[in-house]
This record gives sequence, structure tokens and C-alpha cells, in this order.
Amino acid sequence: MTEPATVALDGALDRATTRGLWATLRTRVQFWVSVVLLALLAIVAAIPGPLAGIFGEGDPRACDLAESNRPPVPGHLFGTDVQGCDVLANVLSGTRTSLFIGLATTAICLVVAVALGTLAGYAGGWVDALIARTADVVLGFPFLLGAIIVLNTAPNRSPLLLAAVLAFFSWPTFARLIRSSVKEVREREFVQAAHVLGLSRARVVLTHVLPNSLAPTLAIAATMVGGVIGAEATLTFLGVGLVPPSISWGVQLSTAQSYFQSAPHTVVFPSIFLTVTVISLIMLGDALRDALDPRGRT
Amino acid sequence: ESGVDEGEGAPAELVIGSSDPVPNLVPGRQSNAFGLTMSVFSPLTFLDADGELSYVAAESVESDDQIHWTITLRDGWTFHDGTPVTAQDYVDSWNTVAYAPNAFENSGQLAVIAGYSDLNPAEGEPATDELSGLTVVDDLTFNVTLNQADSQFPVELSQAQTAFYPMPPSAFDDLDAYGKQPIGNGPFAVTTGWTEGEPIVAERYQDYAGDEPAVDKLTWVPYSDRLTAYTDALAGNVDLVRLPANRMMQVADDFEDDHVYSFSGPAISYLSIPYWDPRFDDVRVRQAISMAIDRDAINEALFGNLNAPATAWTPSIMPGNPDGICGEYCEYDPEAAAELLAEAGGFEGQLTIHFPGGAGHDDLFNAVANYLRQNLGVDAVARPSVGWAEFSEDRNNEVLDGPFFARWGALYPSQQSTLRAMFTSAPGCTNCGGAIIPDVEQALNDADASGSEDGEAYAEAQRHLAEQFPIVPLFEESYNFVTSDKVAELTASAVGEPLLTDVILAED
Amino acid sequence: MNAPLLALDDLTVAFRSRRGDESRAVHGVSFEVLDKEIVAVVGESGSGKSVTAMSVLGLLPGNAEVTGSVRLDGEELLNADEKTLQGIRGRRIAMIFQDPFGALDPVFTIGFQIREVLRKHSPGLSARDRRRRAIELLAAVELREPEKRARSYPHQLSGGQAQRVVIAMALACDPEILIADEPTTALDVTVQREILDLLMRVREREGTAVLLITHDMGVVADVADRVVVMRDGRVEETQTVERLFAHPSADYTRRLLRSVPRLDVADRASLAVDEPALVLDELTVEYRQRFQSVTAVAGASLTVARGEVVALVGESGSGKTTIGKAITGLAPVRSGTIVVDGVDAVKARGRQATDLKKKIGVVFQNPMGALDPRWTMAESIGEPLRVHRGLRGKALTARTDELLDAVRLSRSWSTRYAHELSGGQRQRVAIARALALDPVLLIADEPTSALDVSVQSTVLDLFRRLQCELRFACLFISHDLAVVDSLADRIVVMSDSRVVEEGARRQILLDPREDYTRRLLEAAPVPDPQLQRKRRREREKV
Amino acid sequence: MTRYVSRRLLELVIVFFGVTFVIYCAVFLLPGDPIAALGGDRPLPESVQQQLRSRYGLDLPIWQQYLDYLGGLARGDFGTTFTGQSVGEQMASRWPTTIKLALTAWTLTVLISIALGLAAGLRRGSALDRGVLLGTIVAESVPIFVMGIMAQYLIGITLGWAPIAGVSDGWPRAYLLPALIIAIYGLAGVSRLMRGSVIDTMRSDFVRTLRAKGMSQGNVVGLHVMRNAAAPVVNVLAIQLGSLLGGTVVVEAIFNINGVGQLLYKAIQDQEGTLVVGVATTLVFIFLVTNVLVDILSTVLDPRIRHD
Ligand SMILES: Nc1ncnc2c1ncn2[C@@H]1O[C@H](COP(=O)(O)OP(=O)(O)OP(=O)(O)O)[C@@H](O)[C@H]1O
Ligand SMILES: Nc1ncnc2c1ncn2[C@@H]1O[C@H](COP(=O)(O)OP(=O)(O)OP(=O)(O)O)[C@@H](O)[C@H]1O
Ligand SMILES: [Mg+2]
Ligand SMILES: [Mg+2]
Repeated sequence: MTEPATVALDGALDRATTRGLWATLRTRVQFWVSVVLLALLAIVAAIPGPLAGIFGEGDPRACDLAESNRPPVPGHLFGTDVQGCDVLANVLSGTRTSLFIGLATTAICLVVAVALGTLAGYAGGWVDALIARTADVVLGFPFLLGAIIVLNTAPNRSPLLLAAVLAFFSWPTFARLIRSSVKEVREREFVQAAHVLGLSRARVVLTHVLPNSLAPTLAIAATMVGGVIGAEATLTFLGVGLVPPSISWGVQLSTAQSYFQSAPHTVVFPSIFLTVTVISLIMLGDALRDALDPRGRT
Repeated sequence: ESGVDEGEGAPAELVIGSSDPVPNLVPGRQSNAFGLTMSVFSPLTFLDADGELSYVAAESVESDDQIHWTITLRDGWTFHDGTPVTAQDYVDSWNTVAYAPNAFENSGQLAVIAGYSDLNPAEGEPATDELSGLTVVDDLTFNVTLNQADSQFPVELSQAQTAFYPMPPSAFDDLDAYGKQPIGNGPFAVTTGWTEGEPIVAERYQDYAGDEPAVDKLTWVPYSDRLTAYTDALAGNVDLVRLPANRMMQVADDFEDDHVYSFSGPAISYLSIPYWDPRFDDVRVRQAISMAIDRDAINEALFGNLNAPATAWTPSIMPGNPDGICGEYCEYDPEAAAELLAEAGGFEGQLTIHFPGGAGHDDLFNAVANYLRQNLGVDAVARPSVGWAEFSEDRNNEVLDGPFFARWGALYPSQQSTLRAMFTSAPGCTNCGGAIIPDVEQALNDADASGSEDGEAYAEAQRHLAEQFPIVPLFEESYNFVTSDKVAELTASAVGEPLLTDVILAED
Repeated sequence: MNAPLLALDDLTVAFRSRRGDESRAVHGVSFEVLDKEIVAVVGESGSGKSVTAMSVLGLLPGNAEVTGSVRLDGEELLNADEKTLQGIRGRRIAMIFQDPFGALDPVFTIGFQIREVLRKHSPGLSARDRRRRAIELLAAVELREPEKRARSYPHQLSGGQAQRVVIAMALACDPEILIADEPTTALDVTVQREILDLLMRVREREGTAVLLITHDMGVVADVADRVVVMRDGRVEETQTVERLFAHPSADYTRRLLRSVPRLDVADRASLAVDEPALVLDELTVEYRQRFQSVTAVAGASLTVARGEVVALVGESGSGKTTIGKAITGLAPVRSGTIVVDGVDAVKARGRQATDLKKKIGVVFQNPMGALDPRWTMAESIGEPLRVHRGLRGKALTARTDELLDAVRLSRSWSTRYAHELSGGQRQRVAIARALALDPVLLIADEPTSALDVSVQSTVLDLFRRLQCELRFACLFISHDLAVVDSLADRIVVMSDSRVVEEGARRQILLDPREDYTRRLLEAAPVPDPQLQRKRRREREKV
Repeated sequence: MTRYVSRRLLELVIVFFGVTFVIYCAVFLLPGDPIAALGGDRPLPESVQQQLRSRYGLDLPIWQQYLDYLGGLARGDFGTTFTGQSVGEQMASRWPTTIKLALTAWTLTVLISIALGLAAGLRRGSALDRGVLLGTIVAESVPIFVMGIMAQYLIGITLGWAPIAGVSDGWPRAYLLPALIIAIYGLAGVSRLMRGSVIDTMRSDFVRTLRAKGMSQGNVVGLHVMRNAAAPVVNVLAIQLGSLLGGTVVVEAIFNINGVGQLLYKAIQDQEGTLVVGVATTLVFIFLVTNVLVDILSTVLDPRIRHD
């Protein structure tokens, strides 16, 4: 009876199983498209001036009011804005700040939301009540009021501070999402199994609960980047945003709004960059999500 | 023949888009319902577009010494509730406006009258509630004593200084209710008072003793945004709206030429210089700044040429304005500007231009900053404040560290009004941003006492300004409006506001 | 013989990975099911039984490539359009899936999920009729208080209860063919017998043919007409049931039959030491629901000594799993005490609780649910080692490989995810994980239910060997009395949330005192078709 | 249940005091002096400013002001603005408008984004999926201002289908266009979320069972997938509803809708403390209440979730 009745198969099946995140990602067109786009944006963010110089005017602050709101022509490939500055140079120069604010805000927001949302969802009880009520208060608290107070009292208004303020007002949405997923996942059997293995709560949460709860949050996190870049413009418009010589897409968009009928190009080009950024982030996020979810991998 | 004459036909109605909040319509309190107040009330005197003074509710306003004035009212005028307009009504109204505990926003307009400071003590409650400078002579006559000689007093009584309008005795019973539905002495009576978000309607007052208005009914539709009012005018839903600043470039495409009206107003904008900052002590620095700004280019690119570059410290609509007194310093000459700055020893550090945020000034001051940066080689940036409150506080506390926004829209077109507000310590304007310049104050006092009608006397004051160049004049502002097809002709008075009583409607 | 009702011809299924590699799960399988016939499919775990069954109704995931032919009454199903299939699924061919928990939508009540099938396939029924029929069905599968049960959500059911719900759902529309993938593995033998009787009755009444996938040779002997033996994706042989048991032709079949455990109640030495590893005293467990509460265990007491294997058998839904959960702190203990290795498990907190958990190994009843879907097998097995033993890198791999070998899983499969494994493979992963830390106490909830007998016998061997070496105490929950017989020292019998009988193995198996225990023993099927037929005939006479 | 409700009520009270006080202090901290700014660039005489300060209690310490405010509230008085208008009246006139607009917009978001998310999730990787992604993101990247004015020109003026300004045409005619514009900006997030949930759910084993039962795709998706995917979507939608009820400054301005958004925006700019506190407190309340509802709803949607 001890004679082995079956021999484990080593068939064709197994070659397919040498896998890892990278191996899976590598095969995705979507992944490469987004990586290339983001790499391009990163290059733009690193050296906007020289790049813009290739196409004409390299200095975003070299402006000639007499050339105000001119449509695209050679030398000003994207045309000029209301101040007569080169739109191309401005869009490229704005990349760094806008990307930074968009990404930093999303990142800060996610970190806070993941921490608090998980805590609330997992611990339940008064911890949950405390966090959930805090979230309600932040949601109801007028963004404008908070932003003005913080940004106005701060000694210097760095993009990081801006990102922190924006993140402060956006974490509750994500925290609630995570909280609700965590509440569902913590009841699953494999989580119980993990507890029974004697793993610490922290470990169970970090290795089992969280990875299985993040999907909904990540799905909308990437779309948030666009919203944030827009929100930054609102702050500038109100006088608490970034101040010159900082250049950002948000500021360009909010300036261009007044003239979008007579000079549509001033809205179109920053919008295109914004769209491309958001879409590449979403594509990257999707590719990662698929690759991280074994059921999407096969 | 205008359609107004047939009493039987549909009433000639004008729908006006108003985009300013109307918290209170008491004439001594309102600050942005001029069109309405000027239709519902009639002023003592009136200034037409040419600066010509005429008498409306007053028969005469006279003085020998420019200090003691006698105002005689026309007979037969009534308020919309039928009560006759008397000298006592004026005195009561003015006392109410000036009495500090009432906290009427326009009370400053009465500061010229003797006794104003007794009603507005620096500390505590006032001992009296009557202006000592006012005495009623008879039903139609009263005397006014001023604090000091002021030849412009009849002009100050004109249409836009609404604090001088009379209120009927019934108003004082419940000023809050009166503020929603004021009863005036003008050609139109308010028939539907103010309610949040709803239109206000005024209809022709049948017993009006003055000139017949050209329309029967006025309706003010509130808009939360000027742009929306503009778009609605484009769709023909509203007949008259103010042109929003960020549509100045667009309006020529959207509206036919004869639907766009641009009235020169008694308003002027400046780039004010922080006299508390030693970097600007040298007059050449200030002149260089002025010369580095291409006003014509800005006017064309940002204002659709609707404003006019300033050539003096008051707008040219003011009688006797010394046009061009600013000379070469108000003309664009980047090389000369750079040279001048170099002579003065250059400029250290960042040059930050401050302006109130959220009010649509961004493009103008960004353009100015660009010019200063590119032409003078200084590190210039434009920085908005959070809002008006922050800006005005910082300005009053003299903490702004660079040139800043300044503007004065006068309520009566007299150089005196603007100059007094900007450069003297006269009550009524404590924070207009210009430095207090004794020479100018002296010149103004002289002119006030001179009794000059044509305003020449005030031009003298501007010579001091040209010399000392304390502040950089930018643009004479025009008040711009667009109309629907229904309006055939629109005229304005000297204060830039369209005259709603004189609108000529197109025939169908 | 009449024309085949269902005919599979040269069916091949391959799973394609994204990179284009193909892996074949089924190679050229052909067999047929005749009218009213019960065909059993037996075979090695992972041999493609479930995959074959699913391919009949076109239910394989999108990356599966199916070739060959599947005909229902002559009609080709393989490339049929969705509309045709919808008409067939549930009405003409019904299917019972291997994992009953996964098969139920967690957010709808089970009553709703049954009524839904009725609404789809018998639109003529009124709402009231549907409700009545659903309750009837639940009663037919031996669920107590069917009205109340209809309002339960899947997670509130025991394994056997869930399985019966799935069966009820499949029977709802009196299908022509029922494909049942291990329909009785989670059931105790009494219920199992009722269910099998029900199937027979349905066959008599409605003429339903059954394709029955099972590991239990007793069940095969009991109900099957013909048997298909599968191994490694191929059919090894197809025989009538009598011939198969009497004269197996394939070598593999012979080995398979040899591995079938028998209830022989042989004498055997016990390793038990007189020192309790687990003491339950008057344990009561109560699940609180929104409006009522369910007492799942009422005043149960039992002891497991060190080195002793105590089998917990009994009715489905009687609280066996709940006892296991209570010991590990996963079920709400209302009263009573649980002492594990001298430590009060109910009161233990912090370090003490962690230490306690390290000493307890658990194999969950539902191995799919108990594995993190995002983790590979190696990661799941290695987790306790990494955390508690601090193993990393080579050492970790070595130990994981050792465990994989122990449960007879190929090392090279260690990078697979739970959803890519067959039911038996998952269960072995779970066992390997439970044993990773050399526990003092092992709670094994139906650890071999999804294993084919050959793997089962290896796993049991392994289990015995390990137990010999490590001398852990074991609470062994099982329905299979033969397995219990071959493993346990003592047996505890539960029924209706109470312990009804407790005693030494031989005493319980040979001389049960309680009525329920006696019925249990009687109901256990034996892997001998002749004997089973005889027993069935006798029963029918009564 | 009663315990749950009473605990929530207690929380409500605590939060109420917390929020009103914090907002009160926050308004106090805003830069600049609201009274001095009342007259715009035509400054108020010092004496008038002083009068106004003492009338509105601005010369008192902040805690005293807050207590006075609470005292007023206890009498049902929300206070007055610096221009003497009743805050209660203003809110009463504006909330109905905002509620109508918000609910319309929200309903549109719900319908459109769920439809898009479902379609994209079911046809994952298809042209439709990509189209939805691109469409929603491009729409969201266009500043709302531009979108609003373009819609106004196109639909209001050129086509004449909808009024340009104001709500005098009543619901739904006057509300549809602005609501649609608002809705567009919620689409990208929610439809993505929905898509992800649908993809996840479609992978579950029970979907296979449903198909084995012969359920049509419509039934599987419309009932089972939707409900399983609902929990996260409901959470986000509830928050969206809350923020819509907070008003949408830009759209309200463009379409001349006198809603809470504009009111709050102006109030913050003018530092109208009582107004800000009044509106913001109501808002926080709305969030508290919607979130209680969401918590209850999510236990109904997914019986496995417990709220203890
Ligand atoms: N989705 C999938 N992707 C890749 N391989 C799979 C998938 N599903 C099943 N397999 C593999 O196909 C083979 C056959 O699996 P199947 O589930 O049919 O086995 P089984 O005979 O039912 O086994 P058991 O008795 O253990 O349930 C197994 O090796 C399994 O790992
Ligand atoms: N979370 C729960 N909520 C409510 N009732 C539950 C829950 N879990 C189990 N039950 C009920 O408790 C009883 C005992 O369940 P348990 O899982 O312990 O049974 P079991 O003996 O393991 O049965 P099986 O052999 O079928 O697995 C059952 O009636 C079941 O319906
Ligand atoms: Mg199987
Ligand atoms: Mg069980």
C-alpha cells in the first residue's frame, strides 16, 4: 500500500508556471505603451526647456503680448497664450509640477487612506467610528476654507504642501472604499486560516487582507490624478495655489478658460497632455492589477 | 415714434441682467445697484456725459463761500407712496445715513458735511444723531454747512452719490423692509421687491414730476456670474448686461457692433508703489516701471481696445483733466526705461506685484510682470491674494513688498474725487493706497475754495504728481455693456452707468 | 441498448496561457451516458474529471480550448451558441459543482437562488408555487427546517448543507442528465444515503441519467451502472460496475481498488499517552444572526490525549466544523472551556494566543476558500515557516519541497495558484500547510474528502507516519467511516449539535450503543456492488 | 438595532459640536478683515466698521462668539450675515435648488457610469472598453468651465434645447443640462470602479454555477454581478452625492443656479462666518446621514459584512 499510486505529472503544464510579475507584465502591450508614454513624460519633466527649444521657443517666460493668443505656426507649434508666451514651452515646463502634484497627492492620499481605511475596516468598534466620523467631517468641511487657511498660513507654498492639502481632502473617499472591502475580505476563510496559523494581526492584514481589498481603490486612484491637477488650478485661481515662476498645466488651463473660444489651442494642448498622463497611468495601473491578480494572469 | 407712447399697447419692458449681489437697496447702503437706485430715485443734481451739470430734484444749489450752501427743492414732487418730498425728508435721511450706529456703508459720502465726525466718533457711541451742518429752512429749502470750502459740492450731489437721496418718513419705521423694497422719488417705483435669487421689477411711477422715462417697466434678473448674463444676452433672453472682462476679446465676434456700448467712466487703474519700501524711493525707479509697460499692447490683447491708456492721474472724462500730463513716462519705451533704472542704480531682489485674487486681474498683472521682467531685467512676478479682504488688510498694514493693484471709480466725475481719495488724508478714504502728498492736498484745498466750475483748478494738483510720480497710472476704464436686439440706443451719464430712463427700444 | 443520451467523443481540453503555452488537461476522452443510466467517473485527483464535466456544458474559462465532440441526443453542444446552451443548462443537463461554497452567490439567500432556476425554466409557476417548490426541494435533500434554511445565506451553512443546497438546485427542473461532481463528499453517510436514494428515485420517476464523479468506491458500487476510470487526462477503462470490481482490466484500476480503505475494524496499537492535549468541557457555541441565533454546539465535552487520534463523526450540520473553529478561536464560544496543551484557549490573549496557535495545525473543510487566491502554493505552504521559523531562501524552499513531496504534489507545481488546481490538489496544499509547523494538535476537517482513494491512501499513510514520528494529537473530522477506522483511536459521534456517543474505535464500530451511531454504520456504503445491491433491495422492502 | 442607532446619534452630537467649533475657528483664521472689506474698493468709514464689529460680536473672544452662535441655534436662529441677511432664510431658499440639481446629476452619474462600467467590464479589452476609458478621461480632462460654456452655446443657443440660465423653467428642463455637465465629471472614476468590480465578480465560481443553471447573461449580470459589485460602488456614489449636495461652484455659476455651492463660495470669500458654519454643518450632517445609510445598505447588499 505504500507504493506510490500516482506519479506527479511534469507535463507541458509546468512550463507555463514559471512566472512572476515581471514575466507577466513583459508580455503586455498595454504595459509597454504606458511605460513608454510615462517615460516620455518623465523626460519632458526633466528637461523641458531644451526639448521645447527643438520646436521653437524654449523659454516659457519669453512672452510678447503683441503675439497674444496666436494659433499654432511653425516656431510656435502649439501657438501662443494670452500673454504671448509659447504654449509648447509652457506645457512642457508645466509637466514637472503637474505630474508631481498629481502623483504626490494621489500617493499621500492613498497611504493615508489605506492606513486609516484598513484600520477602520479591520478593527471595527470605536476605532472604526472615530475614523469614519473623521472622514465624514473632512468630507463635509469646505475644501476651499481649509485650503485657504493652511496654504495661507504656511511660510512657503511648495508643491508638496499643495499636494498634502489636496490629499487631506481626498483621502476619505478612498478610506471608505478600502474600509468596505476590508470588512468583506476579513470575513473570508483564508483570512481566518491565516489567523489560525498564528500570524500577527498586522501580518494578516498586510499580506492577506489588504492585497485582496485594494482593487476598487486602485481602479479609481489613477483617474484621480487628473482631478488633482485640475484642483490645483482652482487653488491658483483663488490665490492660494502655486505662484509664479512655477508653471503648471492647471494654471495654464485656468488662464486659458477665458479665451477658449477665441484661442481654443490654449486649452486643447494642456488638456491633451493631461489626458495622456491620466490614460497612461490608468493603463499602467490596469496592467499591474491584472498581473498582480493571479486569475487575470493565465 | 417710440413704442412707449401708446398707453394701451404692451408695456415697453427692459430686462437687465445684474450680476452683483444685492444685499440692501437703501440708497445709503447699496454699493452695486446703481442702475436700480438711479431709476427709483432722482438726484438733486445730474451730470450728463459731457460733464454738464443740471438740476433734477433741486431747483438750485447755491453758495457764496463754498462752505455754506442752500438747497432749494422743486415743488410738486412726491414719493411713490404719495407723500410729498420735503426738505425735512432730506435732512432726516442724511442724518440717518451719517449716524454711525446705523452703520450705513455709504455714510462716507456725507463726511464733507459739518458735524459728521460728531456722529462718527473714533470711540464709543455718538452724543448726537443729527448733523450740525443741516438746517431746514422751510418745506422746500434747507441749508448745508460743510467742514471746509468745497466748490464741487453741487457735483457731489449728483446721481451716483446715492447717500444723498431722500427717503420718505415711512422708511424709518423699518429700514430692513425698506431695504428690500425701497420707496423713492424717481421715475420708477419698485413693484416687486428683492427676494433671494428672484428678479426685481420696477414700473413707471405715474405721478413722477420729472421727465418721462422712455420705457414702462424695468426688470433686473439676478445672475450669479457675469458670464452667464452675457451668454443669456447672446441668446436674447436679457436686454442689457455688463460686458465681463474676460469677454472683451470675444465680444466683437459674438455681438454686432451696435449692440456693444463702451462708456468712458470716471474710473482709473494704477500700479501703486509701496512708499514704505526704500527700493522705490528713487523717482526714476518708479518712472522706469511706468515706461516699461506697453499700455497699448495690453489694451489690445486683454481689453479689446475698450479701455484707454492713462495719460494723467485722473481719467479724461473729468472736467479739466490735464490729458497727457504724464508725458513720456506713460509711453512705452523699454530702452529708456532700462536706462533710467540703471541710472537710479538698478533694482535689488524680487519685484512682486500684488493684486486681489479671484477678481479677474490675473492677466493684466501677469502682463505687467512680464514687461517689467523682460524690459527691466528684474525678477518680477505677479502674485494674487486670497481675496479682497486679505489684500486690503495687507495694503493698510503696509506689508506688501512690491507694487500693487490700485483703482478708483469715482462717484462723481471730478478730479477732486479721485485725487482726494488717492493722495490725501481726507476722511472717507483711509486706504486708497497712494501716498499722502501734502502738495497735492494743498492744491486741492486751494481749488476747492476757488469755486472753479471747469475743473482747471484741480489740474494744478496733478503737476505735483507728474513731478513726484508716486504711483503709476495704467488705464482709464470704460464701462462696457452689450444689449439684445430690443435695444436701439443706449446712453450713459457721466458716471458711466447707462441711463435706464433714456433707453430707446427698437420697433418691432 | 438505446441510442446514447450523452456522447463524448475524442474530447480534448487544453489551457492556454497568455504566452501561448498550452497545457493539456484532457486527452481524447470518449464515453457515453445512456438513458436512465448512472455512469460513475472515478480516477486520480487532477486527472481531468471536473474539466471533462464542465466542458459538456461549455463552462470552462475562456483560456480553455476544447476539441472533439459532445452530443446530447445527437445534438452537438461543443460549438453551440449561447442561446441554445442556456436552454439546455439547468433544464436538460444540470450540474453540481465540486466546491459547494464557491458555487453559491454569497449575497443572495439560498431560497432565492433555487427559485431563480425555477423562474428561468418553469415560467408557468406562480411566485407562491416557486416558493413551495423550493422548500420541497430543500426538504428532499434532507435539510431540517427548510423554510428557515431558505432564508439563510451561503456563509451560514455547514459544508454538507451547502452541498445539499447545490443538489436541490440541480434537481429543481427534473433534468434529463445530472452531472454531479463529487456531490456527497461533504455529507455524512446517513445523509449521503438519503441523497443517493433520492437520486435513484429521481431516476426512476423522471428517467434522469447521472454522470457521477466521485472518489468513493462505496458510492460507485452502490449506485453506478457503468464506470469510467480516468487517469492523467485519459480514459483508462470503461466497464459495468460489476465487471470493474470483479475483473478490473487496467493496471491503474487494480491499484485504485487496492487502495480503497475498508471498514475492517482491525486491532491496532494506539500511540496515545495519558496526558490530554485538548480538553473541551461543556462547550456551547452560538452564532448570532440578525434576528435570531443558532446554537451550533450545545454542551459538547471531549478529550484528545497526546498522540491520540480522535475522530469526530456525525450528521452534517451537527457542529463538527464549529468545534474545530471554536478551538482556533474562529467561532463565538458562549460557554464552556477549551484547554489546549494546558492553556485555556478561550481566555488566551496576545503572546499566549499566538503560541497556542503555533501548536495547532488546521486543515479547513473548504480548501479553496482557505487559500489566499493571490498566493502560489509554495507561498501558502511556506508562510508559517517564514513567520514562525524564520526560514528564508534555500532553507525555506527545501522545507516546502519536503512538504509538497509529503502530500505527493509535484514540486514544480509550487508556483500555481489555488484556482488552477483540482479539488484534491488544493486539499493537499492545505494539509501540507497544516503540518508545516509540526503541530501538537492537528484539527483536520475532512482532510481527505476530495482526494481520490489512491492519493488518499498515500496521504493517510503519510499521516500515520508523521503521527508516529511527531506524536501530535489529532481531532479528525470525517464522514468516511473506513478512513476513521484506519486512523482513529477513539471516535466521538455528534448529532444535532450534541455529542451523542464517545468511545474506543472498536467499541463504537462494532458495538454502538446509540441508535444514531448504528444507523450511521449501516449507511456506510461498501465497495462491493453485489453487497450494495442486496442492501438496497432489503432497504426497499422495509 | 436601537443600540446602533443611539450610538450613531451620540456620534452625531459630538461631531456636530466639533465641526461647528472647528469651522468657526477656521473662518476666524481666514486672512483679512471681513468688515473692512465690506465696501470693496470704496472703504467704509472707521466708525461704521466699529459699529458693525460690535453688532456682529466680532470684538468678542472667539469662544464667546461661538457660544452666542450656539445659543442662537438653540433658538432655531442660524444668525445673520454682515449685510444683515438671515442665514436661515438664505439656506432655505438655496437648499431645494441644490438638492434637485444634485439628485439629478447624481442619478445621471449612476445610470451612465454603471452602464458604461458594466459594458466595459463585460467586454474587457474590446474597442468598447477602450472607447469608454478614452471617452471618460478626455471628457474629464476638459476643464468643467469649458465644457459648461460650450454646452451652453451649443445646446442652449445654437440648438435652443435647454435654457441657458436659471432654474425658472423648473425641474427637469432647466436642470438637465447642468446636471449632465456635472455628471460627466463623475463618470471616469465610477465607471472604472464598476468595471473592475464586474471583472472580479465575473471571475467568481458562482458565476459558473449560474451559467450552469441556464441563467441568461442578462440575469447573471443584471442581478448577481451587479449586486456583488455594488458595495464599493455604493460607497463612492454616496460620497459623490454628498459632495454634489455641497454644491458645485462652477456649474452653478455658469448656469446661474442659486445653489449652496455659490453661497458657500461667496461666504468663504467674504468671511461670512455664520453662513459658512451654517452651510458646512448641514453638509457634514448630510455626510453623516448618507454614510449611516451606506453602512446599512452595504450589510444588506453583502450579508457577510458586519458592522459592529
Ligand atoms: N483554469 C485552469 N487553468 C490551468 N489548469 C487547470 C485549470 N483548471 C484545472 N486545471 C488543471 O487541469 C487538471 C485537471 O483538473 P480537474 O479539476 O479536472 O481534476 P479532477 O479530476 O476533477 O481532480 P479532483 O479529483 O482533484 O477534483 C489538473 O491538473 C488541474 O490542475
Ligand atoms: N456563520 C454562521 N452563521 C450562522 N449559522 C452557522 C454559521 N456557520 C455554521 N452555522 C450553522 O451551525 C451549524 C453547525 O455547522 P457546522 O459547520 O459546524 O456543521 P458540520 O458538523 O461541520 O457539518 P458538515 O459535516 O456538513 O460540514 C449548522 O446548522 C450551520 O447552519
Ligand atoms: Mg474535480
Ligand atoms: Mg463541516
